[in-house]
Amino acid sequence: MYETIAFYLFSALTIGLFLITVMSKNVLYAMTSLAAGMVLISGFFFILGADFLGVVQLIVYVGAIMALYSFAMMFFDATRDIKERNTNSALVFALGGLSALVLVLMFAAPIYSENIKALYPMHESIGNAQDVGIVLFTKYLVPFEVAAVMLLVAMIAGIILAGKKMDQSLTEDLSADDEILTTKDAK
Amino acid sequence: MIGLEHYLIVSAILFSIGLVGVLRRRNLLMLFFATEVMLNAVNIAFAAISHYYNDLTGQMFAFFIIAIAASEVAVGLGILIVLYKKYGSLDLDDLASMKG
Amino acid sequence: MENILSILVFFPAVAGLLGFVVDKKSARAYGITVAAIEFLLSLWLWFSFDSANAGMQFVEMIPLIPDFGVSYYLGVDGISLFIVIMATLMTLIGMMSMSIKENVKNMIVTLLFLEMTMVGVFVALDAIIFYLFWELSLVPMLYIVGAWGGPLRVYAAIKFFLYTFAGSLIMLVGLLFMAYVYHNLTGVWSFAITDWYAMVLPVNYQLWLFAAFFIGFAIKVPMFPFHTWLPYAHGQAPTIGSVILAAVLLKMGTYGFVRFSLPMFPDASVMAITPIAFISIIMIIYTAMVAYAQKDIKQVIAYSSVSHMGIIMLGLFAMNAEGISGSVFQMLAHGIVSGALFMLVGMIYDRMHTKEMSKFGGIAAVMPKYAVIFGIMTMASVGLPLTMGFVGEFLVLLGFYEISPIMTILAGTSIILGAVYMLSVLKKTFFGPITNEAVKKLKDLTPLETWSLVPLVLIVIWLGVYPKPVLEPIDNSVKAMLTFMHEKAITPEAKEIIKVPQTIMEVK
Amino acid sequence: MMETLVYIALFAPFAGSLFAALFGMGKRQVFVGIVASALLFISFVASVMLAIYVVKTGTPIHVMMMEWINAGDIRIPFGFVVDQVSVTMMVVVTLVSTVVHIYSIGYMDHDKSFNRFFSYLSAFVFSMLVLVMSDNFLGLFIGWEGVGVCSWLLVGFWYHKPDQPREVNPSISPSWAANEAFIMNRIADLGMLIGIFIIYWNTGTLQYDEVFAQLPYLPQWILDAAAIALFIGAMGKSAQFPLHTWLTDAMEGPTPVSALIHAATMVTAGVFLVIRANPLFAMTPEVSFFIAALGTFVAFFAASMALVNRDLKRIIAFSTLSQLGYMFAAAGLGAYWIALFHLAAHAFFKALLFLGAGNVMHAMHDELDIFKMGGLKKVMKWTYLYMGIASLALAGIPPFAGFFSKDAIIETAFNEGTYVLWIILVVTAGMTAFYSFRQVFLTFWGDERYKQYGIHPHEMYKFVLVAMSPLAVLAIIAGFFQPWFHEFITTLLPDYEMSHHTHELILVLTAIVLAFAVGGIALAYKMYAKGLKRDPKVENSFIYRLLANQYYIPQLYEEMISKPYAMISEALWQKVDLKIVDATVDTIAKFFYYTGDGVRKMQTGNLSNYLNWMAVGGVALLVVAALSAVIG
Repeated sequence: MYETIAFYLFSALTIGLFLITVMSKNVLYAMTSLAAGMVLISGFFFILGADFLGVVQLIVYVGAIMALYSFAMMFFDATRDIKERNTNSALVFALGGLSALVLVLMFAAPIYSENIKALYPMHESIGNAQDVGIVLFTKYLVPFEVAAVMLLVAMIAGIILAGKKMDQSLTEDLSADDEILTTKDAK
Repeated sequence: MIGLEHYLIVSAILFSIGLVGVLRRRNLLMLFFATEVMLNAVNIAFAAISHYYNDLTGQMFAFFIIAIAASEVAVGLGILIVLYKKYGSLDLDDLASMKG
Repeated sequence: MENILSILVFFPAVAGLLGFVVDKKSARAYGITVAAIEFLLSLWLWFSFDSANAGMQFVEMIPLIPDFGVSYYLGVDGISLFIVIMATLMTLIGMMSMSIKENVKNMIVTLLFLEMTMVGVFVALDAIIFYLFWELSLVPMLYIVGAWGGPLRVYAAIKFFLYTFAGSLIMLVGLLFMAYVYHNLTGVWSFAITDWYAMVLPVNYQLWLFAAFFIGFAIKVPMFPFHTWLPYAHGQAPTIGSVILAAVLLKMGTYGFVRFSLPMFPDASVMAITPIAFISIIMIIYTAMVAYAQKDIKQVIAYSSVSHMGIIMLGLFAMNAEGISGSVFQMLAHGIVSGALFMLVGMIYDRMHTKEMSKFGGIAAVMPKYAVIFGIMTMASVGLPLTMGFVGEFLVLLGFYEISPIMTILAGTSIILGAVYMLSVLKKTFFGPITNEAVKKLKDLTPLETWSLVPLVLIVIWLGVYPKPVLEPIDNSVKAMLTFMHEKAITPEAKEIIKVPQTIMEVK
Repeated sequence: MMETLVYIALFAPFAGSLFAALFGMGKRQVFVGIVASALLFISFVASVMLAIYVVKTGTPIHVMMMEWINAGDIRIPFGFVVDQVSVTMMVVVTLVSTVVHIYSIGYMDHDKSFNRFFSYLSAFVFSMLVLVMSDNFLGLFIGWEGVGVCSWLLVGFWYHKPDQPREVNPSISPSWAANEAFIMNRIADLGMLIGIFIIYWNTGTLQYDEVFAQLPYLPQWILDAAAIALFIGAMGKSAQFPLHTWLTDAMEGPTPVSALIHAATMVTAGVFLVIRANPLFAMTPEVSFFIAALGTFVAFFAASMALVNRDLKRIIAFSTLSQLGYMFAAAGLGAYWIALFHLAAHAFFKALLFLGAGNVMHAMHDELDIFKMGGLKKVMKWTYLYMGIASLALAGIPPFAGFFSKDAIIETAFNEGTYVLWIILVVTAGMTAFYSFRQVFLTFWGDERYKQYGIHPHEMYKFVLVAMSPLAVLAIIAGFFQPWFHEFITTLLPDYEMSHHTHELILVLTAIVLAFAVGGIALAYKMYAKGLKRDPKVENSFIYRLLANQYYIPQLYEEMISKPYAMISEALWQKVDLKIVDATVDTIAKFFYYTGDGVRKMQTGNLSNYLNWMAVGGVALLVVAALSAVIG
C-alpha cells in the first residue's frame, strides 16, 4: 500500500521536476529540479529493494555530478536566462510524444518472458549491498576495473581540458575577456 | 499492486521527456541535463526489471551506467569549458563549424 | 617444391615489396627478371603437371578460420593451369614491351602485385581466398589506369572500379549464401570450392545463386549490356594496362563461370542456356558492328574483345566437352591475340601519339615487320585455321551447334563480321597511299619490340598447328567436370542436355 | 616411299614460301623466284610420280601426319589422301603453279616486292594442296581458308594503290578488292562450317570415308541440309551468284595471280568440294538439281557480262565464272567425272589465256582496255598464238581441249532431259565463242589503236614464253585423254554414261553446239576483226549499260549492304552504345552521386539538427520494432 502511494507520488514528482529541467530557461532552476529528481529516483531504487544502487545514486548523482554541474556553472553566467532559438518544437514534441507512446504501448503490452531465468539471483538472506558486492567483485570484476580506469581517465581528461589557462579567470581577467571578445568579433 | 509495467511506463515517460529536452534545447549545458534525465530513466527500468525478475544483472548495468554518466559529465564539462573559452557561447547554433 | 602454388602467388608480391628499395634506373630490369622467374616457375608447374589427372593438383590447404571453414586452399587443374601460365607470360611480355617513361618503378611494383592477384584468382580453391584476390586485382588496375592513363583516366578508372566492384559485391552475397546453404545441409561451415561441388542444390536455390554469381562474372567478362566500362578502360589505359586487362582480367569472369556456375548449378546453367546464348549473340554481332564504326584503332580492338568474349561465353554453355574445352582454349587464344594486338597498337601510338585510323594509312610500306606481325595477329583474331584463334572458335561453334543450330549460325556471323572490322582496320591503317607526312618518318619495330612480339606469334601458330599439349589437359578436366555435372543434375532436361563425352563412357 | 613423296609434294611449296619469306622484306633477288619455282617443280614431279603410282595400282595412298584437334569426342588429324581425284588436282595445281611461278619471274621483274610475291604464291600452292589432299572436311577447311588468305594477300599485293571511285576503277583499289574477296568468302565459309557441324553431329566424324559410309543411315533432310550448307561454301569460293562480284574485282591482283588463283585452281575448289563429297550430293537430287540450275544460270549470266566488257582481264574473269557454271552444271547433274575433266582442261587453257593477257598487259604498260589495243599480233606473235589457242579451246572448237570437256557437259544436260538447261548452255557456248574472239580480235587484229596513246608494246621474255608452252600443248591435246581419264577416274568417282538415245543423237548435238560456237566466232570476226567500230546507240542502250555495269549488282551491294551496315554500325555505336547502354549506367551512377550530393545538405554542422535526425531515425526504428512485434 505504502509502496503504491510512494510510487505514484515519486512518479508524479519526478515527471514534474524533469519537465521543469527540460523546459526551464533558467539554468539554476533546471539544475535544482534535476537534483531533486535524482533524489526521487533514488527513492524508486529504495522501493525496488536496490538499496545499494539507491545510495550510489545519491552519492554519485546528487553528490558528485550535481556538484560538478554547479562548479561548472560558475564558469558560465548562470544567473542570466538562456536565450535559445527553440524552433520547430512541434516536431520535437511530436517525436517525444511518439516515442513515449510507442514505448508505453510496448511496455504496457503483456511481457512474455516466463522463460527468462535469473543469471545472478538475489538472495533474500543477505543484504542487497552484500549481494551486489559479491556479484560485482566476482562476475563483473573486469568491467568494474575497467570502469574504474575509465573514471580515472575521465578525471584526468576533465582536469586537463578544464585546466587549460586555469590561471586566467574567465570573468575577471581582462585579457581573457579580450580573448573572448576578439573571437566573438571574429565571428 | 504496482507491477513491472508501471515502472517501465514511468521510465518511458521520463525517457521521452529527456528526449524532448535533447531535441529542444540548444544550450549544451541543458543538453547535458536532458541526457542525465534519459540515463536516469533507463536506470529506473533496469532496477525495476532486476527487481521483478529477481536478478542482479539489471542493477549491475544501472551501476555501470552511473559510472559512465559520471565520467561523461567529467569529460563533457571539461569540453564545455574549453568550448566556452574558445567561443564564449554554449549555444549549438553558434557552433556549427562542421557544415558539409 | 610442394608449395609451388604459394610460391607462384606470393613471389611476385614479395618481389614487388622489395622493388620499393630497388634503384629507379634498374627497376625495369628488376621487374622483367622477376616476371621471367615467375614465368619459368609457371612453366615448371606445367612441366610437372600430370596431364592424365583431371582433378586438382599441387593442392595446398592450411585452415585459416576453422570455425567457419575458411582455409588457405590452392590447387590447379587443366582449366586453370594454362590461364595461370598465360597470366605470367603476358605480364612478362607486357613488361618487356612497356614504353612508359614516368614512374617506372611504381608501375613495376603495381604490375607485380597485379600478377599476384591474377595468379591467386586462378589457383584459389577457397571461395574467400578467391574473392580476396578477385577484389584485390581491381586495385592495381585502378592505379594503372588512373595514374598512367589518358586524359579521361580518372573517369575510366573509377568507372571500371565501381562497375566491377558492384558486380562482385553481389557475387559475395552469393558466396556467403552458398556457404550458409552448405552449413544448413551438412552442419559444418566450408568455403572450399571442392566441397561445394559435392552439394546438390534444389533448383530454385540454384537459380538464385546462379543469378548472383552471374552478375559478378558478367560484368567482369563483360557481357552485354554490362560492357560499357571496357572501351573506356581500354581507351584510357596505358598499353600495358590494356594488355593485362584484355589478356587476363577479362578471363577471370569466364573462368568464374567454369569454376563456379557450371559445376555448382548444373540445372540452373542448363536453364540459362537460351538467355545466355541470346546475350552472347547480341555481344557477338552488336559489338562487332560497333567495332566497325570506331575511328580509334584501340577502340576497335577493345570492342572486338567483347565480341570474342561472346564466343567464349557461348562455348561455356554448350554443355558438351567440345564447346567448353574450345571455350577455355579460346580464352587463351583471345588473351594472347588481343594482348598482342593491344601491344601493337601501343607501339604505333608511341610513335604517332594518336590512335585515329584516319591519321594512318600506308604504314605497311614503312613498317613491314610491324605490318606482318599485325597481319598474323589479325588473322588469328578472325579465326584463321592453323592459328590459335581457329581451334577455339571452331570448337565453340561446333559444340554449340548441338544445342541450337540457328543460334550457331547467328553466332557464326562472328567469322564474317570479325573479318569485316579487322580487315577494315588493316585497310585503313596499313594499306593505301601514305597521306600523312608523319607516317613517312616512322621507324620499324625495335629489336626489343620485335622480340617481345615474336614469342607470341610463335605461340599463336604453334598452338594453332599443334594444340594438343594444351588442349588435352583442358579437355580431361572439362570431361571430368561434365561427367560430374551430369551426375549431379536433378532435372531430366539438364541430364539430357549435359553431354558426357563418349570417350569417358568407354573408359567406364 | 610413297608417303615421302606425298610429303615432298605437299611441303616443297611450303619450303619455297618460307625461303622466299626470309627475303620477303629485302630487295629483289632473282634466285628467290628460281628456288621457289624449282621447289614447285619438285612438287610437280612428286605429284606426277604419285599419279603414276595411283594409275598403276589403283589404290589410294593414305598418310596420317599427326593429331590436330582432340577435344570431347572429336578427333581431327592432319591426314592426307592421294586418290584418283586428289592426284588429278595435285598434278593440275602443281603444273599450273610451276608455270605461273616461272612466268612470274619474268612478269614481276620490275616489282620491288618480288620476293614477297613468291612467298605468297608458294604459300598459296601449299594451301591449295592441303585443300585437295586432306582426308577430312576440316583439313579441307584449313586449305579452304588458307587459299582465301593467300588470295587476300595476293589480290591486295599492290596495297599502296589508293581508292578510286567505282566509275574510274570498278574494283576501287587492290586492298578494297582483297577485303571484298575475303569477306565474301567468309560468308560462304560460314555455310561450309555449318555443313561441317551438321556432318559431325550426325556421323560423329569428319573423315571422308567414314562420313560417306554413314550417309545411307541418315534422314533425308539432314543430307539436304548438309549438302546445302556445303554448297554455300562452294558458292563463295567458286564465286557463284550471288557471291560472284569478288572474282572480277580480284583482277586487281598481279596477272599471274589471276591466272593461278582466280582461274585455274582456287576458284575451282568449290567444284572440287562437290566432286569430293559426291556421295552426299548424289543422295540429294533436289540440291544437286539446284546446283546444276544455278551453274547454268551463272554460265549464262557471266557470259552475258563478258559480251560488252572492255577490260581484258575482266572478260577472262567473267569467262572463268561462266566456265565454273558449266562445271557446277555437270556436277549437279551427276556427271562428276566430266566436271573434274572440264576443271582440269579449263585450268590449262584459262591459265594460258590469263598469262597471255599478262603478256599483253606487260607489253601495254598495264593498260587493260581492249578498245585501246588492236593489231598486236605483229609485235606479239607468240602471245597471239597462245591466246588464240586458249580462246579456241575456250570456245569449244575441236580438237582443242575445251571442245571435249564442254561438249560432254552440254550433252549431259541433254541426256538428263533438262532441255531448258541444255538450251541455255548451248546458247552460252555461242556467247563464249563470241566474247573470246571479240577480245582476240580487238587485241590482236585491226588498227593499231595503242599508238595514239604513245605505247610501245614488246614481246615477253623468251623463257616466259617457253614456260607457257606446256599449257599451250595441253590446251590443244588434253581433250584426247578423255577416254583414258574416264577409265582412270571412274574407279573412284561414279561413272556417268550417256543413254542410248543420246548416243544416237550425239552427232546432231555436237553439230548444234559447234554451230553456235562457230557462229559466235564468225559474228565476232564480222564485228571486230577489221578494227573497232563504236556505235553510240548500242553503247547507250539499256541492255548494254546493264551488262557493262554488271547488272548494277556491285552498286546494289554497296547501297543495300555495305552502306546500311556502316550506317547501322555507326548508329549502334553513337545512338545505342553511348546514348542508351552507357548512358543508363551513367544515370545509375549519377543517381547515387546526386542523391549523395542532395543529402549532403543535411550536414548543417548544427548538432541540434543531427540530434533531430537521430531521434527521427531512432523513433522510426522503434515504430518498426513495435509494428513487427505486433505483426510477427
